[in-house]
Amino acid sequence: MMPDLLAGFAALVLLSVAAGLARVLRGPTAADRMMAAQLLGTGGIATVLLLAAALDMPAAVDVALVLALLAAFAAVAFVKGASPEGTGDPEEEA
Amino acid sequence: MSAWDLFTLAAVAAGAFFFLAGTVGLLRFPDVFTRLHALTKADNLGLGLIVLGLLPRAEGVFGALKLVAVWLLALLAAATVAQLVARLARREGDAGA
Amino acid sequence: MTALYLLDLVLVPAILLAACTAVGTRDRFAAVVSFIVYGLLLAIAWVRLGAVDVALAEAAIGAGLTGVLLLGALARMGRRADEAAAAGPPGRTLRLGAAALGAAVAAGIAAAVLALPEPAPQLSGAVAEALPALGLGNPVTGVLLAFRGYDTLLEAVVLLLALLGIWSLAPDPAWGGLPGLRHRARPEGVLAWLGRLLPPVGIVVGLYVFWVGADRPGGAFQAGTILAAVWILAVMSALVEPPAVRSLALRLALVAGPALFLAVGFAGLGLAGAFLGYPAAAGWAKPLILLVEAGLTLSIAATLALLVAGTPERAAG
Amino acid sequence: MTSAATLYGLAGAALVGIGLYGLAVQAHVLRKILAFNLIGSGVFLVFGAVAGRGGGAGGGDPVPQAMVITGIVVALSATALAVALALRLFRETGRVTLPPDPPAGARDG
Amino acid sequence: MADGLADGPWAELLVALPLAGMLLALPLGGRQAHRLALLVLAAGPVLALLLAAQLWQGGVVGVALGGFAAPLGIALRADGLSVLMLLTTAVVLCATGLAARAGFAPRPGQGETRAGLLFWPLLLALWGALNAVFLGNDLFNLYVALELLTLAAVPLVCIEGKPEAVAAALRYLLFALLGSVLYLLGAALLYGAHGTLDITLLAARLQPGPATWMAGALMTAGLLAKTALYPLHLWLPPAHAAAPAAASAVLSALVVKASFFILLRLWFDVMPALAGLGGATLLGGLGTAAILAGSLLALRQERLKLAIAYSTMAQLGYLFLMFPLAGGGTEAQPWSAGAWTGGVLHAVSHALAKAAMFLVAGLVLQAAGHDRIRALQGLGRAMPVAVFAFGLAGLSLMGLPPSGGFVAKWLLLTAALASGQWWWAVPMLAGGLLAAGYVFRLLNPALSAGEGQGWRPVRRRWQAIPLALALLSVALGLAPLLPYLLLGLGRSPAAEEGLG
Amino acid sequence: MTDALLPALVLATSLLPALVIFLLPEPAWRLRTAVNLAGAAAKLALVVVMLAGVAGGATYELRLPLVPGLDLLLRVDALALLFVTLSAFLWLLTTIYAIAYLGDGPDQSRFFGFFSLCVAATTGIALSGSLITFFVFYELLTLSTWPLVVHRGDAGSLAAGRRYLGYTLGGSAALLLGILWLESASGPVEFTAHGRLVGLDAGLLRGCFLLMVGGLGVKAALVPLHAWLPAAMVAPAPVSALLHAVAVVKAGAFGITRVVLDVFGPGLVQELGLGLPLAVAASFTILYGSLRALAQSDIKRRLAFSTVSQVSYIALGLALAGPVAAVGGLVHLVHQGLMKITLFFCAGALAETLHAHRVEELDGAGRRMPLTMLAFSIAALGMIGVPPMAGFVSKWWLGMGALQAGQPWVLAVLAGSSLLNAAYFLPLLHRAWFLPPRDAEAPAVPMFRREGDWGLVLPPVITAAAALAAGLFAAFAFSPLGWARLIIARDYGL
Repeated sequence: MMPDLLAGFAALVLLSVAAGLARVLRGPTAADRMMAAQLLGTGGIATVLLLAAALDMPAAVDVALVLALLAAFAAVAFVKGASPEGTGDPEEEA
Repeated sequence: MSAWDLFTLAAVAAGAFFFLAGTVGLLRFPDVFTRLHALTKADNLGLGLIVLGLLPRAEGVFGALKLVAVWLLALLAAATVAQLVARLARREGDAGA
Repeated sequence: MTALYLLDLVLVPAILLAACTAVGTRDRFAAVVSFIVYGLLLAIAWVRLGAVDVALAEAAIGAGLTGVLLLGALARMGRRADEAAAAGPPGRTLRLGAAALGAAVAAGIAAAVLALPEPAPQLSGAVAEALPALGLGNPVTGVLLAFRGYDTLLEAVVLLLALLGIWSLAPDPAWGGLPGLRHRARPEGVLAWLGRLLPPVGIVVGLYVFWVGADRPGGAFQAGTILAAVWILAVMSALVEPPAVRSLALRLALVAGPALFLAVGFAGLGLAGAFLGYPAAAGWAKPLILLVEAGLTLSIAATLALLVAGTPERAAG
Repeated sequence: MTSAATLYGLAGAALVGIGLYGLAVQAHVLRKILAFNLIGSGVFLVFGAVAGRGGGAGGGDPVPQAMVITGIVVALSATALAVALALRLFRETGRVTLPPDPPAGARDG
Repeated sequence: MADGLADGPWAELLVALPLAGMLLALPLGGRQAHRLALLVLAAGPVLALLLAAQLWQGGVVGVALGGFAAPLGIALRADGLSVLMLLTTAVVLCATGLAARAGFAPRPGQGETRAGLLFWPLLLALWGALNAVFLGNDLFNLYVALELLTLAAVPLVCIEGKPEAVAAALRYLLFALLGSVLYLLGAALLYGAHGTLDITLLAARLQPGPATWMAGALMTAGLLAKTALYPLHLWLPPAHAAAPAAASAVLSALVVKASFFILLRLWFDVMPALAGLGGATLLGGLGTAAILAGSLLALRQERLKLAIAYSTMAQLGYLFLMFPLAGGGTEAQPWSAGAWTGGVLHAVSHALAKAAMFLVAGLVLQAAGHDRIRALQGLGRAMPVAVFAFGLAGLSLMGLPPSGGFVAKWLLLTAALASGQWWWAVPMLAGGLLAAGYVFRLLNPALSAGEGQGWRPVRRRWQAIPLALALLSVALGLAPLLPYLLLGLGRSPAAEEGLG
Repeated sequence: MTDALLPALVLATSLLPALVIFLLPEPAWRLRTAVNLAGAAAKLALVVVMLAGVAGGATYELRLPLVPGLDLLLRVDALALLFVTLSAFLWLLTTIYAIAYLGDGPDQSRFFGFFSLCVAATTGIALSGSLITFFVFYELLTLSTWPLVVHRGDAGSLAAGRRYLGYTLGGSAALLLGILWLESASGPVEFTAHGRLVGLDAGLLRGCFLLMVGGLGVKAALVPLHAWLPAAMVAPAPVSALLHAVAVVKAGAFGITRVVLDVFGPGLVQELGLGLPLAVAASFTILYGSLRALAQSDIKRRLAFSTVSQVSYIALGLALAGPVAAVGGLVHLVHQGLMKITLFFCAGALAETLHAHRVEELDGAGRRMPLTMLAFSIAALGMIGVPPMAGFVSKWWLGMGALQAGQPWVLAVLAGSSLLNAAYFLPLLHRAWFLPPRDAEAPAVPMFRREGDWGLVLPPVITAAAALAAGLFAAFAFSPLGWARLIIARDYGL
């Protein structure tokens, strides 16, 4: 019962954030696409946590941990990637 | 189904709702900054609630700590990144104007 | 658990959608973002399949490092003059032909997958049987470091070779110098702050993933990737500079893992009677495996970080 | 479990097809590299299906899982080298695509 | 003493030693790397000969790495085919290493340079990868070895940093990656169907079925892309022509043979029953197309290295004729494995000859600063030994006696005629004539009397390296019995009985 | 022991000098000359030893297995000796001539290296005991001749070289296909046992015969496969001698001989109905070559077309299938070699000393170079078939053989050919002996000093003498004719 419900919620969370793909596609600015990815990242972390609980697979929490860490990493790369030559800092130029 | 289970379900359901809200905001709000606003609020709260809900099922204190660490990390990343993205969006806007 | 199928029903279409977006969209940035999302979804899929080791690797490497690599390259190749766009969209014939080819191959593979025999022949039993002798709890680590250690050794060399290949693209005057361009960040800005905050956390997480690898999902590759990622973050935050490629310490770090692996392998010739073998005496195998893993973690972290950092372009200061 | 694994195997098959399409259609080198990674992960999913069908605890057969990890690392290595080559090509020639056809008739080069 | 030879870990060392050398070369740095590399390379022929002795004495050499027997572990296996390829590889790499000193050894008083350092570990890794392929008995391990090979070979193409080389390297890499990923997919399906990727076990367990059939098709397609069989050859000529000569020598002589070797293992050892007549005929047909197209294109080239590269494309075509011709003979004929043996001998003699040709091309570039065929007048006088070596190597390509190419072609032709499939003989003979056309087209200006230009002098000892390789390829034609007998050791039954 | 050693030694006497000479630096001409002459002399000596042995019934055999089904086999039989004696003898003389001819020209190490290699190949062809061995040396000959043809390295030489290769390699491919086709049905073919082919499909046999003779016909310059030969005239004179008399053309004719006599056997050739077509082709070539020769005003080209014509006597003799005709064909192998090499030696000397390349430039040559012209005249008369010259002997036996075989039309061919021969040789002799020199400036040098280098004079004189002797002493057992009769007697079991 409980695992089923948790898995159901995992599906729900995933479904709602997956809709964010539309924003990735549509943009219009790079910032929009990044935000959508960010949302998907967080939602993905939530999905993994729920799955870990549903499948009773505590090791999967580590995956969420790594995803959380790398979400920050990827986001920095996004921001960097939007600057010329990929080396800038939006704050610096602001 | 125990009380903890009910707590878990309630918290998780609330979390899922925030994710849904965040997505709707991301898709429906008119410009970058409002979307950003919707996003940061939604996903941090959403993830937080889900972590909260799962805490009772965690594997000991260490497992619980890990769960919290996941949330904190995500929060940290989201906060800083939101800031950077906002700056970027403003610059892009400037450039576009 | 029927609700899991609900998840499958969301996850699989999402993965395919993200893949289509990554391939089909005009905007290159959108394509790379889609690809990163795709990697994330794949990591979830691996969790769903119960393969947590793979999920860790996919999360760290597939979504993380590959995405960063592509993003960085995109930024440098930029939105400047672009004959790919100038040439216009691919021709209709090409698209149709490619679609037909893709569909045919996919259909063939699908048919083959569906035709796989039941019950599935497998080696889980053999692995489980041989694992206790090594003192390991994680069968995947057992396969990677012992049963198929030879593959892993070659793989570590592959990684190093990729780095040598990237280095070989350096302009001659810059040889021995620093990889990539110099990153900038406002000293008191958010970026620098994040760059200072995350690495300690990341190092802890990385070491944790390395340490649990012997008994639970995790291990050298995943840990090395995490360590590499935080280091790259520090570089992007302009907190540290990548080392000059002529640095002896760097080179030693790069070769330490595979060299250690080889050395243990040679020792196995004497101690276990087989190259890459571990002594049968109880309690010997696990420390040796951990030793090799530690070396590999160091080398993989260094190699991956420099892979992302790129070709040496600046003379050493 | 078995049928789920097969489902992901089918997804892998589809991904290979999508990746092949991208490899053929996209001219930009980075897009080709990206498409190659799609094919790669599709193949890994097929491996995953093979492993998962094995049933058992923790994702079934560990041998294909280990192979996938190896494959992921190898794919990353190759991607990194390809990206570096693409960047070098861009820096040298300003091109982001491969020359249309190799010099078949070969005038002096 | 004899027992000692039979027991040594030669197979393991053949893989481990190059890798160890590569790992050591990096921290040693550019002033020492080439010395270390040459030292390690020099051990190659010795190790290969020791392994040959081991094979000769004790039959097929099998090594369970780590002491874990297949299917759990990975095995190395050395039969006659492996050993012959290992020997060829060791010899060609030794020669190439010596020849490469001209371009990649540091000059006195010079610090570490990029190419001066990196060439050597890349070369060692390439050698290790080739050995791993030739010894591999596990299809997934072969995938890793192939990737190792690719990642060592691609940087060698563009190590001189010319823009066209970078483009060629990138194209090469993309083709190679596509090839290996298709191969890997096939491996996945095979594992799914049979629960092992060990070649010996697979051969015993193989059940025909859609999964197996699809796996075979995918792996074959992937390996064909890596072997540059027509029409998947597009990457080869630019890559092999743009690489520095020493690298081209290795690429053309050996690297493309590695994927072909796996193809042989796949078709003859793993799934002979599945290769219906149609598949074998298709491969033979593509091989024929490669022979004709490659030779005609080679005839049209203006530049020496491109011409040699297109000749590689053509020569690779011959290898594929062994699929329809394998077996084939009546039982009364002693050469029933003739086509298979002929194909392998062709691979070996082509390796030696082609390496010699590319090394000569390197000397030409060194002496003239260009390799435009028309402008090579007087070359014969400037470096007669090198031109002679080129001519000798050309013999092997033309399949004329006395050369290894002749014996190989004789075996293939005999198999074709003896099995009544005379139509395969026509492209073989035509290919030989076309090869004569392009070889002599290259020799013509070299022998013409016009002084052409001022040639930078090239020492005789540099010219002696390609000559040695060319002489070996000729010697293979004069004494082919030893390799012939060697190839009989551990040969798969399908090589004798034919496919399908 | 010696039995296997001798063929190897004979081969080595030209192979080793070749390798040594390749390595010699250009200025070491003394050493090169010494090696050359020593090799040639040693070969001749060894051949004499074998001659004695074979006459006494000994056989020499050397077998080198390559792979199963592919053995290299050297076997010395009477026919082999006929050819090897000729080539060994002529090689010695050609070497002397070539050393004098090339003087101090460039690239001599290369030239003499390939020159020796060429002779090694010819020796191999002569001694081959099996079809595939024959093919191996036949190819070696092609390849080692090419650098000699293009030796001068000018555009003309290179073009001739291309044409030479195009023809000969095409021929080789046909030959190889024929050999392999035959062997795929019969197993390895050696030149000893007859009857191996009996019972094989006639179509297959005909196809193989056509391919093999067609392939060999290229080198033997059968029309229409002859065009490379006149083109190759751009090569230095010693090379022409080699092409026309010692090695290349002879190798083709010798190959046809082997195929007819020792592979198929004359009986089978007739049975398959292959003799007549071959005879017709040969006859056509004889007449066509002579006609073309008549039309040439360049001396060497005239000689070249004369070769096209004369060599086909050999094929003609064998095609007629009777023992008498076969003797005629075989003996012509030797006679034509002696006569034609004399002609080319002389032509080369005339070109070197008098710069006479064209027919009309020969005016008065007899007065200025009497010895050379004497030799030339003897050879030319022999070619025409004036009794008792060597050419007459050949033609006599051919004619008799034709009658014996019931092919009287061949007599007409022979007669026509002789008339044509006379028509293109006699004017040369007339100009040389009876017309005054064109440029009036009379040579002030005394007799015999005008002839030029003795190395250019002595060889033609010797070969002319030999040609004369071959005709005069044809009845002796060790004469070429005697030897040819021995061969045919053994082959026909008479």
